Amino acid sequence: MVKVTSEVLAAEPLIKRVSSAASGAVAVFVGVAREFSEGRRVVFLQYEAYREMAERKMEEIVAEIKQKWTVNDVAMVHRVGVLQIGESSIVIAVSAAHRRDALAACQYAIERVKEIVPIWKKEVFEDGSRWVGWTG
Amino acid sequence: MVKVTSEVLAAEPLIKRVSSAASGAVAVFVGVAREFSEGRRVVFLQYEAYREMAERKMEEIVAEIKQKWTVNDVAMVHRVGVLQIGESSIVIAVSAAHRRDALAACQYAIERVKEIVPIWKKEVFEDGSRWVGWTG
Amino acid sequence: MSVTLRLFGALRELLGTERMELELESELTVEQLRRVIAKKYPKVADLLPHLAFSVNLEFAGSDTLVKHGDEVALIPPVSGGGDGQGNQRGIGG
Amino acid sequence: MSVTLRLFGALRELLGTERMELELESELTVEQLRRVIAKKYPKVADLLPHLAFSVNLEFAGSDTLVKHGDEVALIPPVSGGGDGQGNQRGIGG
Repeated sequence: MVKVTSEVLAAEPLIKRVSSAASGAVAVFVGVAREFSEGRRVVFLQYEAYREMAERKMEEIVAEIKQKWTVNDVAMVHRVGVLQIGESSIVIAVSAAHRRDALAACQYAIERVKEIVPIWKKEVFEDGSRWVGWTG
Repeated sequence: MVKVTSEVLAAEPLIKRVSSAASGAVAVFVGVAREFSEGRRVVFLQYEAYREMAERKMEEIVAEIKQKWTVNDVAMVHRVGVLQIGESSIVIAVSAAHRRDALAACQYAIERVKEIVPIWKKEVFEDGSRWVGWTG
Repeated sequence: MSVTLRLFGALRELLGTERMELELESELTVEQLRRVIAKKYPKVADLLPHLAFSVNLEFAGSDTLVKHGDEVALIPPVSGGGDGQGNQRGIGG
Repeated sequence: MSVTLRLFGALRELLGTERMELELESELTVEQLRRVIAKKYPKVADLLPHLAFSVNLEFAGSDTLVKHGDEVALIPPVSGGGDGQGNQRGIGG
């Protein structure tokens, strides 16, 4: 299950969703809106997605994971819109019979999200803002 | 925070507990009571701890993690007593500014728990039972 | 022919819209389209070299052909996932 | 002198108690204690070579000295953490 949503994220529902009697381990990654970015205080974050493509790319990542590891299920939800500090931007949950598959797949998932999923973050400071990721 | 408890475990309270404004990532591991063990159907599990020593060893693992990675906080709770299939045996949550610290530390934590924390699992089958871990 | 352009982040803000229809004389490659956009919208010209393109929801190479009715998106470096640490490999592989 | 023995898992079940006081003539090493226990409780003798020992909540080597009032635990291979996959390095490093 993958989704881009403007609703507040929680981990427990995703953990329950991916768990089954065949699961011995669930690995979870939660991305959280952090207060400081390179020393500047962030007031809030704004995430924007190319939703149709983002969900398609997230599905691709799930398919890649299922090829690479023996996992039972993967759930991945990314939030968009305004996030207050401490709120979650992404929750990824991977269940597997064995912990090493779950953990490796979860780590892979967040790395791949950052590579190929078209979602962008704007950091809003007290005295300005910037879209993150421009290297130019 | 480390604890050995006979109460049902949930991940969300631990995630909240380790999260702070300085946390950009929380990595979570959940161990789950699995239905099949080497092909045999498990009816329920029973965990037993040398509680005083287990909590001390869990504290040691937290200290090791704080030496090895830049993390904000670690929470680790292990359940004891009878667990039904699908219930969680352990929840570990690690918060950090950056995801790679959180993920690496979380993986390290569960590996170390399996090495040095005196907690034992009994698998109860329809026609017998066994304490897991005896190699002899 | 015409294509739909989708705009995000800084590009959306600079051009004041998240979607526009672009009239083109003929099919052209992504690289040619990049030049057309740079010429037509000089205020984003500096950003364009740092963008990837997608065509119909798939990342597209410079010589991918853009056809009538296609949806083309200008994809800035992505920064989803939280934790403030980008991925050095950048986007689209 | 006496020490407290703590028993877990299969050992606890075999000996029917989770804790016992053991009277000893003098201080002795963990390895000597292992032999004393094997002799006194033959039904767990086969298991003893696979056990680690702790003394006062710390893993103890074979030549660690056990003194009056110490709490000694017989530590079977641990299997906490769930997921059914043990750790090959075993216990206590």
